[in-house]
Amino acid sequence: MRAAVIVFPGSNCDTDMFHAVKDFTEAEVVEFVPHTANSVAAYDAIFIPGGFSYGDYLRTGAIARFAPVMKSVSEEAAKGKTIVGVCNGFQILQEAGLLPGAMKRNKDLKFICRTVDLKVENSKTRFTSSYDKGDVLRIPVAHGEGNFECDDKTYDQLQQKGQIVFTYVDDVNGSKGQIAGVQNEAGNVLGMMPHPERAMEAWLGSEDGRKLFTSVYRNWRESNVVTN
Amino acid sequence: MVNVHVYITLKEGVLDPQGKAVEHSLTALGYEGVEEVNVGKWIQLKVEDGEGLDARITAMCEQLLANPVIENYSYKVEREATV
Amino acid sequence: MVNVHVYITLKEGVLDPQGKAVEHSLTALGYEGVEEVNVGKWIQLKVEDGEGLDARITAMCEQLLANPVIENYSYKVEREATV
Amino acid sequence: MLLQTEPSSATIKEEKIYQEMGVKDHEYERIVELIGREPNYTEIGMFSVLWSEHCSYKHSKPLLRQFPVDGPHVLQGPGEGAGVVDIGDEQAVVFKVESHNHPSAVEPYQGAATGVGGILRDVFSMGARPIALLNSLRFGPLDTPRVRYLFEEVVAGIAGYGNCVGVPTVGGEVQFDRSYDGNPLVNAMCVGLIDHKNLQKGVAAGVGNTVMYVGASTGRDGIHGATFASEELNEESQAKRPSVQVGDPFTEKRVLEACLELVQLESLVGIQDMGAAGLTSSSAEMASKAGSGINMNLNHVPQREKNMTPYEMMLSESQERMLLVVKKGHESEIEAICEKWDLDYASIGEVTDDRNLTLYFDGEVVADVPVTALTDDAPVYEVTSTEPQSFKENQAKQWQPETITDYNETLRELLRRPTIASKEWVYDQYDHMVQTNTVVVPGSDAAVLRIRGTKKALAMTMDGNSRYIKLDPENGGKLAVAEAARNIVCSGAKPLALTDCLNYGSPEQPNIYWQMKESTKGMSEACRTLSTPVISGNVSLYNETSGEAIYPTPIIGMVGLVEDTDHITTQQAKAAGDVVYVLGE
Ligand SMILES: Nc1ncnc2c1ncn2[C@@H]1O[C@H](COP(=O)(O)OP(=O)(O)O)[C@@H](O)[C@H]1O
Repeated sequence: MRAAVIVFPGSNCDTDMFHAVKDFTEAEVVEFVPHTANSVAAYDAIFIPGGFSYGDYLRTGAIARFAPVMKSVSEEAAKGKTIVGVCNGFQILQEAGLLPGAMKRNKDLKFICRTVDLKVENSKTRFTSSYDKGDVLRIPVAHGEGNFECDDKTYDQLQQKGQIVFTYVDDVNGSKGQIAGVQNEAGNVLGMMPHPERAMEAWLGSEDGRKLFTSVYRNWRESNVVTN
Repeated sequence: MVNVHVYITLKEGVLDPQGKAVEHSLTALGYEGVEEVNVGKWIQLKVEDGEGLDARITAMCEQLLANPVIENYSYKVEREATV
Repeated sequence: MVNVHVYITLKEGVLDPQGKAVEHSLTALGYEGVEEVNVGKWIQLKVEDGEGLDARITAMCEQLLANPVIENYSYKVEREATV
Repeated sequence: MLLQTEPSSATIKEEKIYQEMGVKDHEYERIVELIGREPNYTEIGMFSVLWSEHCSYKHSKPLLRQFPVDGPHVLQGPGEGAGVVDIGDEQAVVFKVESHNHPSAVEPYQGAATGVGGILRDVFSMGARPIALLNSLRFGPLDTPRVRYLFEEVVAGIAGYGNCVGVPTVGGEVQFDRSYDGNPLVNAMCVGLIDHKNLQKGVAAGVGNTVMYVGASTGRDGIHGATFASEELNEESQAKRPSVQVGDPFTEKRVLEACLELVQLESLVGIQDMGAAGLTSSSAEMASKAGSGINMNLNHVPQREKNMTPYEMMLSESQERMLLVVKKGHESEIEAICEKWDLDYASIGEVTDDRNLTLYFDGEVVADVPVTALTDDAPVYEVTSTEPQSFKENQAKQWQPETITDYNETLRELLRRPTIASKEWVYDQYDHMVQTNTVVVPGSDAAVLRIRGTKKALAMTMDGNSRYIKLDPENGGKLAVAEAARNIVCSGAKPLALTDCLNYGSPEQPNIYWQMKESTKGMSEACRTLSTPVISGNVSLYNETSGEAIYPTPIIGMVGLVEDTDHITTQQAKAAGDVVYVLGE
């Protein structure tokens, strides 16, 4: 697997994401790709890390979605490549129209940084197949605008099509349906507010995030073995 | 150049946590009879006048300034009095 | 009840990184001739009409809605056409 | 055009305009003596900021000299952006604390945010990557809306800036006491990690080398911030609007990444943050340290606002700016990195050997003063110190234990006190995990961060207890250092060194100067005993409102080294049945 970690001006979880992929999967290549790159076609999996791209000015993700690299990300998404956006990465994917909904400010208007309980709602995805449905994970959140919002019609669709991948066990930030992570209809693009890349080592608090990365890697390997 | 004022607010039906907090604070401060507080954005910009001005402003709003998933926008063009 | 619209913007000379970022982004998107972008707030609220309305709105602005150290505000009262 | 509205040298003298800038009569006379003529408006402005307490330490220098500053592992003591301590394997830890008390009292969000920005720049201008932020806060009791507003906004400002830059805020402390009602304290500390080979200094060496400006453009914000920080707060402070700076953490993040690339360049000679007193202090200090002079053409300074005067440019405290000295002919290497990070930059001058700071604007010389007059010749005052009456009286008192009838209720009562209660509300808002090195998160004695790729970790804490110091400054000073050291040791680390922030009232009050003298004496002794030298620090005086001074509040920021991550300990009780021991007296 060749993995890309995209770096926007203001990304700050890029190194954490890099280590998570590099140290906990068997990916042959893990590379930082700058926002100015024209193509990510050479990669099998694309990770969009958290941070404050463009200072979160105007709206989170609003300016980053127009960075040159995003055109290629959209194209690769349409081709079915694996794309994972965490925190600001999720917000960017929403702004780019690759994932449903939008983020509002947290219900109590404060930035929240703590480790929360996250429930796996769908384990039949390429991101969560190493987990079991109903597993409760300890994963840190760190965001000011993670209050997921969408209209009722979209919400029904998300439910029916199994697009809700993670929910918060407790109401952390006011998100509709306590949604913490969703995938697109095709099932190749995931966005989640909690940071699995911060939950890789037990002595730093939790290693419950590892299986997300191993799921991505295994699914890539399996589908690759079949097609080759 | 003309002055353009863009007003952005959350769509109706979308709960505005900021508006709620402001309403709460105003009441706590003793301002009674305050309701339906909404916190939106007011973006001012100077734009080259001329053909297709409205189309250009609309495009800027839809492409960048507002997020159509949860926001509505409106705008006003202000021409300085020419002599 | 009357509709009150409060408009808040940064004082002159105060750095507006947000406005700068939006201006930059609009230019990068190919909108030429866009200048002096300012991102401010537009707060809408319904307030009990009646005596001292202006004084009450001013007080709310100075006490809570605007930060008088770095922001300026103005407001507009909108009375719904009565039948 | 605006220049003509500035008072002439003669007017400045006759109407004592310098007094408005905080320059005393005898200081003005000394300036005239030093430069051999009457200073013009720009020049007196530059003197006023560099001779302010904030920049010159004119009332505190004699006290700072008591501190032990050396040690076998100290690579850089006080005098640079931040202190540096060796931690083996060609690595070092870099840290410093900075106060932003006055700006935070006027505009708490931006005041606190820009405080974080400033201390980050002090650390990364040394060539280090910031790995952690801490803060020490003091407010009045939470019973007034104003104090609650200050508290909420200060915390939001620290969070807003640090979170965005992506440096975890891992620790600190908050206390509430009436003495801080009108004058909150906001002290921020930054810890960075560096490879020895990347260590930089703020020097303007090498005649003919180019002086470059990097970062955000200059506006009229924060003009006279340093002077403001050296004044007592009064009603007028609220009206001092131009002194308020707005931070832009997004630009800071880019300046940070750019600087960490710049320090790899062979051609970089010196680099310094434009902090308090902006362009004036950075240029004068860099020249002073190298024993050189600098010529600058102010027309080349990137400007955000129109028609700025030399006075305004030299005194602006616009944030997120750095001053660099580069080997002549290598400017394009700097430019390439700035362009990559989308930062403003300009070559604005050159290093000279005449030891003067000479400024040009519109083709004319607008200021020309000896560098040493600005920096080394700043006055130093030996102040009278008088032991306050109350001290002996307090000493004579005997503690009378109160009879407690209901232990549970008393305990609950204590835990309800904001100073004692959990500070989760605060650190929940700080991203304390970004960079994924935080092993011990806020809530324990000290925060601990692993050093990737080694078995080592760093423990860090900020401590101070002003009530002890108010009651007995000398012993209180010792206690403050000892408490910090205990917190470090309890985390499994060996204390390395400390940084300190000295927050007091007006040093011109003999009773307050006495507090300063006694408490720094106590701190110095504790530092010697514990072998923890003072490698950097900051002084914030005139913390008074309407004549009432805050409690004497020196804050200690200490860093310790964990040799083996297996030895990290936390303060939480682990399991039922474990034995409880008491060590010490
Ligand atoms: N209380 C103190 N203890 C030790 N060193 C101090 C103290 N206060 C200031 N210093 C040192 O004096 C020098 C100047 O400090 P400062 O004016 O805060 O620098 P900057 O302008 O870079 O913020 C620094 O090296 C600082 O570490």
